[in-house]
Amino acid sequence: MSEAELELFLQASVRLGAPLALAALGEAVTERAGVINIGLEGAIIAGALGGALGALAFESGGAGVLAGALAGGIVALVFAAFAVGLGTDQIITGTAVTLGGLGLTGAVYQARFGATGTALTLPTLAPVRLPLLADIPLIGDALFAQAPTTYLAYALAPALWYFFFRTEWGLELRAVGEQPDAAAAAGVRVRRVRLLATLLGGTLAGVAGAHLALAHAGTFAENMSAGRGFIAIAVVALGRWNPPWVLLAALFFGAASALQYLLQALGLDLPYQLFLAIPYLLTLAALAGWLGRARAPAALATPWPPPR
Amino acid sequence: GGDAGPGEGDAPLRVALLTAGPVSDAGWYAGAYEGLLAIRDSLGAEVSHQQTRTPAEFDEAFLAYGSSGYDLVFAHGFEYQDAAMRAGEQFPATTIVVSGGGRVAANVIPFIFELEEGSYLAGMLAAGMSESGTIGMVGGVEIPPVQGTFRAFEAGARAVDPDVEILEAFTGNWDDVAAAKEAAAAQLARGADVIIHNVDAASFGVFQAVREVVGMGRTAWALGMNRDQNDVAPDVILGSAVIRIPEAFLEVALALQARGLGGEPIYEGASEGVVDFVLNPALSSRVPPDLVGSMDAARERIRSGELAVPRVPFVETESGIR
Amino acid sequence: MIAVRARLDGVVRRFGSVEALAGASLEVRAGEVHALLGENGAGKSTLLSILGGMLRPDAGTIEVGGRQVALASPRVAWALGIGLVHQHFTLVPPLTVLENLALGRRLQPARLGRTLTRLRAEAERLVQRTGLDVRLDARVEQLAVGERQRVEILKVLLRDPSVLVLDEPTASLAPAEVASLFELLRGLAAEGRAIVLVAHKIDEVLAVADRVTILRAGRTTFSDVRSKVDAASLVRAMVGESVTDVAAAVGVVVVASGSARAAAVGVGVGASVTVDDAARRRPGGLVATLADVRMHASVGRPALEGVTLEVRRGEIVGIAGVQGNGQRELARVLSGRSLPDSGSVQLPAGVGFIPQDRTLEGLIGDFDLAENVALALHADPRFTGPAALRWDAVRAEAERVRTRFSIVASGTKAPAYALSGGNRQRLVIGRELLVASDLLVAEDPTRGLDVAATAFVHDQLRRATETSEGPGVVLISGDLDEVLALSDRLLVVSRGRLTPVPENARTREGVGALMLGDSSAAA
Amino acid sequence: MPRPDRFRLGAGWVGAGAVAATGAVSALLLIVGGYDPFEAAGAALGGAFGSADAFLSVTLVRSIPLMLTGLAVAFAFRAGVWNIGAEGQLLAGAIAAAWVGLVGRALPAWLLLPMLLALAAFAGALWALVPALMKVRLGVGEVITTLLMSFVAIELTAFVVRGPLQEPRGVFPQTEAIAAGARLPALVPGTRLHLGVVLAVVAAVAVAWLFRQTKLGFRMRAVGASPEAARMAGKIDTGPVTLVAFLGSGALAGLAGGVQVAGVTYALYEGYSPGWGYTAIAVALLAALDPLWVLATALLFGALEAGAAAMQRDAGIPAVWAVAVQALLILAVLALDQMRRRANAGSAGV
Ligand SMILES: Nc1ncnc2c1ncn2[C@@H]1O[C@H](COP(=O)(O)OP(=O)(O)OP(=O)(O)O)[C@@H](O)[C@H]1O
Ligand SMILES: Nc1ncnc2c1ncn2[C@@H]1O[C@H](COP(=O)(O)OP(=O)(O)OP(=O)(O)O)[C@@H](O)[C@H]1O
Ligand SMILES: [Mg+2]
Ligand SMILES: [Mg+2]
Repeated sequence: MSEAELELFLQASVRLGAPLALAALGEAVTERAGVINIGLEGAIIAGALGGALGALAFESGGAGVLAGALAGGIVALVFAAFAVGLGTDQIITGTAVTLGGLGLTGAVYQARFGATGTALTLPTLAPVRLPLLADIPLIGDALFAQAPTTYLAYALAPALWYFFFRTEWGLELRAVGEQPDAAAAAGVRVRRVRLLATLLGGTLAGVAGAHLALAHAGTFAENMSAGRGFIAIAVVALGRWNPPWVLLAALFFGAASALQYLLQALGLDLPYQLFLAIPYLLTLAALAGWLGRARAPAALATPWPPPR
Repeated sequence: GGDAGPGEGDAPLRVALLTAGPVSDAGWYAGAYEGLLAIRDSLGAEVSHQQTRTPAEFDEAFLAYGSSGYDLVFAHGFEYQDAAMRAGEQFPATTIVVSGGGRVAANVIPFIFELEEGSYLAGMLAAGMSESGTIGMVGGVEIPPVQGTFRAFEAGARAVDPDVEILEAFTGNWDDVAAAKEAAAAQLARGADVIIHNVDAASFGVFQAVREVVGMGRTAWALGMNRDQNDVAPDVILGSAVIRIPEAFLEVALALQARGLGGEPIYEGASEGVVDFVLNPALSSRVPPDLVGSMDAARERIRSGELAVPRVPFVETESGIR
Repeated sequence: MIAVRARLDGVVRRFGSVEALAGASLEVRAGEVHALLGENGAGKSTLLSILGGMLRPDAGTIEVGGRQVALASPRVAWALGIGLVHQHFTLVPPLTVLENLALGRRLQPARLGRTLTRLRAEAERLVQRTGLDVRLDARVEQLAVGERQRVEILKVLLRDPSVLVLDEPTASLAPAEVASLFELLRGLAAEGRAIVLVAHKIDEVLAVADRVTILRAGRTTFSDVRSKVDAASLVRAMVGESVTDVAAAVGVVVVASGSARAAAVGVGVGASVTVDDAARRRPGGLVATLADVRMHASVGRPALEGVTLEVRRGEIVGIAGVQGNGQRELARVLSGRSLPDSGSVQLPAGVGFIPQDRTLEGLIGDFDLAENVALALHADPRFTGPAALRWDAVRAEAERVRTRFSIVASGTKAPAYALSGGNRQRLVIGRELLVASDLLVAEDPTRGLDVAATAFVHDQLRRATETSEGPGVVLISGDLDEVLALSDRLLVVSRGRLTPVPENARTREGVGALMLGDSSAAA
Repeated sequence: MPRPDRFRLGAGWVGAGAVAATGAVSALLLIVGGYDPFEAAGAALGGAFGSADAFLSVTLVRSIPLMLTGLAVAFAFRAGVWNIGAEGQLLAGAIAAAWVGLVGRALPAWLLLPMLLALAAFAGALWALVPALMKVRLGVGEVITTLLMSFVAIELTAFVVRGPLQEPRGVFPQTEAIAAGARLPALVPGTRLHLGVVLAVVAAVAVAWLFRQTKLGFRMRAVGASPEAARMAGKIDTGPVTLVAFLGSGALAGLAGGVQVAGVTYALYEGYSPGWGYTAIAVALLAALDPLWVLATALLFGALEAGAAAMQRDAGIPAVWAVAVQALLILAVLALDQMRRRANAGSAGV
């Protein structure tokens, strides 16, 4: 492998990891509050479409990101209205929200651009080279010549860590995810915390979708989220619900995905399905080897107040 | 939908379309849907479309259309072929046309688009335009139409430059634009400078990857597939291998109305004018005239049957597999 | 005129078809310690939860500080100065004690560090003042029940409530801690606060209360000042039955069986009656042996350091100790629930086990009574066919347990989560007595039981060990009166080691000293 | 995770209410999209229940894989094993079934068919064994591992239909049709309804019996409800019970894959499952993990899908709209069910 290829591999790792990181960091907040939002996939695809429409309307990638964030937040609001407000089962609600997100984005897309789709070319979110950092050999370009949304992910990891473990709000959030009854007894507004955590998660998933459309693909296609919402949920667990680890896990997953393209480009004569399975196999190996024994928030997926 | 109008005269033709993916892909399925609408508009046919998500739905869909008396069902994908054979037996009055299918019965007709003929020309162009001597192919899922176009692309390229190196990658699906982009980017990094795709809706990722390296000062090109994508990324797409699916569908419907389809596979290729390779007018000046000349010559030889483009034979007939 | 801090009137609360409160009233005044008494399931916890904003009443009025209020949530209650120490813990296990104290305080929302620093100082001061010893930096999940209880109390005290409500705070505290807690409560009352206290030990209650209110079956049946009541009248008001029953409940249980032994236990009123040892037979054969058992606790330091113990049939071996000295691990090893790191363990087949934490370890909240009884019977051939459980037999057994232990529940199909704290404990004890044909390991078996139930359980334990064919009983308890009264042999567990209590040290003081690791008392 | 809390979905007004609320919201959505809601509703109802054939050949046939995977999920969840990888286990079963159905041509049907089903179940269990061992031996949470195994199974399916099991022409990424003797016979002649539905009902009854009556089922429920109490009060060794839950769940999901191959598609394809294993989670949870109720909720989801397909065909509603309406229906059912539960609980909710 040449150095150029290695460098490209690293760049691809970060490119593929960034949307996962954004969505997973948001989901980490949601899950720390005891809510598992399986509807993340729906929020990502909504973010992608919102990003595309916003970028077109305002002719600006930045506006697109904001629109994508809003779209993801709206999807999360629907989820929260049912799962947090009404206390419906989070898994079923999330399933429905993903289904609805994929369906409605398709419907809106077709209504706007015709039933047979169109070749959307979007104003993109151009990479920004960070001075000095981007000049670091090998990893400089990969890490520090990326779209602004990638830097958002970098910044969120320590910021969320601080929030979780160094603020009283974070303490309340964690308590709500572990023992909502105890949190409520201490005067914490459990449902409000859960609502806000879910909204933040959806908003970041929306940013992840906008990033996919504007910083990565430069277009929108139906189903272009391609299961990243579910991968992000796995990434949260892989990162043990701890933001810096979640970021690393997302980048690890990005690298494992990038590896498949690298290996295919190298022309190894193996069935390509093997390459496609690499990210999952590597993650399994990582879990078995040294990343196991993570403990989820105890009240994850438990409605509050409890149904009894 | 609704009931077939009780006719003074002939009841309208009833035509259905089955696709295994969204028709908003601006590609393979979109073409079929446009064909269906063309049939509706030109022939006054009553039309219906269903997108299936799994092979388990195939029999059900045929059952629904067969039992409610549809005349013609376009099953737009090879995967429908087995269920089509079962349905053909059960509903003799319904004609089923299976795009890319491999099995034939009196009323089950494989509909073969010889896109190979277009991608052979694309291969010629790719090898002729490549400065690095490396070109790439990015596929979605490795299915016969994709294999066919890629083998023909290789043959066309080798015809121009026997030593050309050809990379191949698959992303495993048709929707993941980001994955298609990364696959193309990896090939570009390995030195490929002309990339063709067969990833349907995700093709934009390929174009985007090419655009980005061009933006960094390299020379690289992309090639479109399935439909004329030249205006999608007019700055990087040299040309497209196209199938004129809507026209072909309309022709099939007309033929059915006029005389029936008669249990024979339908081949639509360059000689029928359904498959072609179209240069991007915006960039045609960049293509050396003698390359254009040899492509034109090849086109003529294909049309006349003189040049046999490699194909993956798969239609099972009494005389063997063709 | 003393200010009325809080008044609940005509409060009704239903759970489905169960009417937990059917018109209960309670008036709490500034400067008083107000004891709320009642049998298990009388509605005490429900009433206090309403006062703490955890539950909403179906009917009735609540006044706080002279104004009618709707206590819609714990936040509201906190804001009105009402602090509730729950009967079931409301702590977040993976957080540290200090973090639990900080939860919901909003002192410095964006700077947890500062909040913690400030609370640490306050908490340390409070620990000093109250004698409630807690490790501020330990995670709650590492703590034994007693220590958790101390954290609960500390948590509420730190918020400086004007109405302090405590639901059975003493059930898992050591005697010395109970004494200092009560001293503290008196002090707080003297500052003008109102204290509401639920406890089952009438002697304790009478020692500290200014006023007593009694709930029976969801209704307030009695309320008066301390000076006008005595133990017998209180029990009568609680139970509302004939005098002999009352006497039994208060402390003198006359065993009316044909047995030669007339055993008497004194609990409840504190006047211990010594056991008529002569009447007891010699213990029988060896049923369980531990030899040089060592074990690590799930976290941290060694829990058992070379424990050797022999248990014989028909004897009650009392093991006294302050929570967190290894009794949890000892109980698990003795009951075959855990394997030690080293040492030999010989156990019989029929082992009953009453664990320390009934809610998490003893019962399954979502299971009904019969299913909870099945937890002990599912491996017993008498209750199983080749694959299936004989549910009819299990259910019949559960019904027997229910009636024998007077468990207040709609039937054997009632889920365990709907039982009051005391009734949960009754269920566990009743079930374990079924299977303890050879050995019964009991940790604080009467924790949270009302007077009558405590007496009944003690009686059951003594009856079981009446003959040398009966099971051996290991009674692990922090309740000195209980172990002193019941044990044939008494040991003290301290820092993972067992020390026999010499005959001359079998007093509250002597054992108490040993529990705290003072070996000179044994000499 | 939610605790099993038995309830009755069919309770009269819930059904009526669900229909009303859903009708209103979906109608609004369709009108905004420019479609006729009444035509859509007619088509959907007709497609799901309109005739005996619609019900038997479409709705019921669609619900069979959901019944079996729903049971698989309930089986695991009841024991506290959060197996969200029924999808992968189903695919493993489908692969095994296709293999048996292809290589066993020489065998008589009475032997071949049971063998196919048994091997499908076995393969599903085997696929669940990896996360099971990772959980029991290494303590790795199963939510992520079972999900990852599903992604691997999808690629494995894609591989086998191009490699070892590809049809003899070597062109199409699919298998040849399995032997006639390997196919599940029709239950009602003239319809597509196959014997798999009987299998699903028998499995549901068996699982219900297991949970309600047997020692093993009791132990599974105890471990699921409270592992701590199961160990302390029940003296139950949770490891083996957890293993059984994984394997049984995997076997049921694998059986679902086998039944689909033997009863519906007769061949294996890439992209074989539209996500039955994931829908199954919703099916099982909506049934409050009660095996018999799984049959009913699977039927509900089967009808939803049948209706969505018919809406496309007969009312010209595009697939994306049909999916959106389906999502709304699920939300409406959830919401109404929740309100009914609250009402039933009286004032118990805090
Ligand atoms: N059905 C719902 N849909 C959307 N949001 C809801 C719904 N129900 C509640 N919420 C939001 O959740 C928040 C929390 O609601 P809840 O009433 O439980 O808490 P609160 O009133 O803020 O606190 P407390 O009850 O502890 O005083 C509300 O502020 C509201 O915005
Ligand atoms: N969540 C619930 N669901 C159903 N019934 C309940 C629930 N909580 C309490 N009950 C019932 O309400 C009654 C009163 O219970 P409560 O806990 O108030 O009793 P208590 O006086 O505190 O008893 P103890 O001394 O045993 O703690 C009991 O019969 C109990 O079974
Ligand atoms: Mg109580
Ligand atoms: Mg509120």
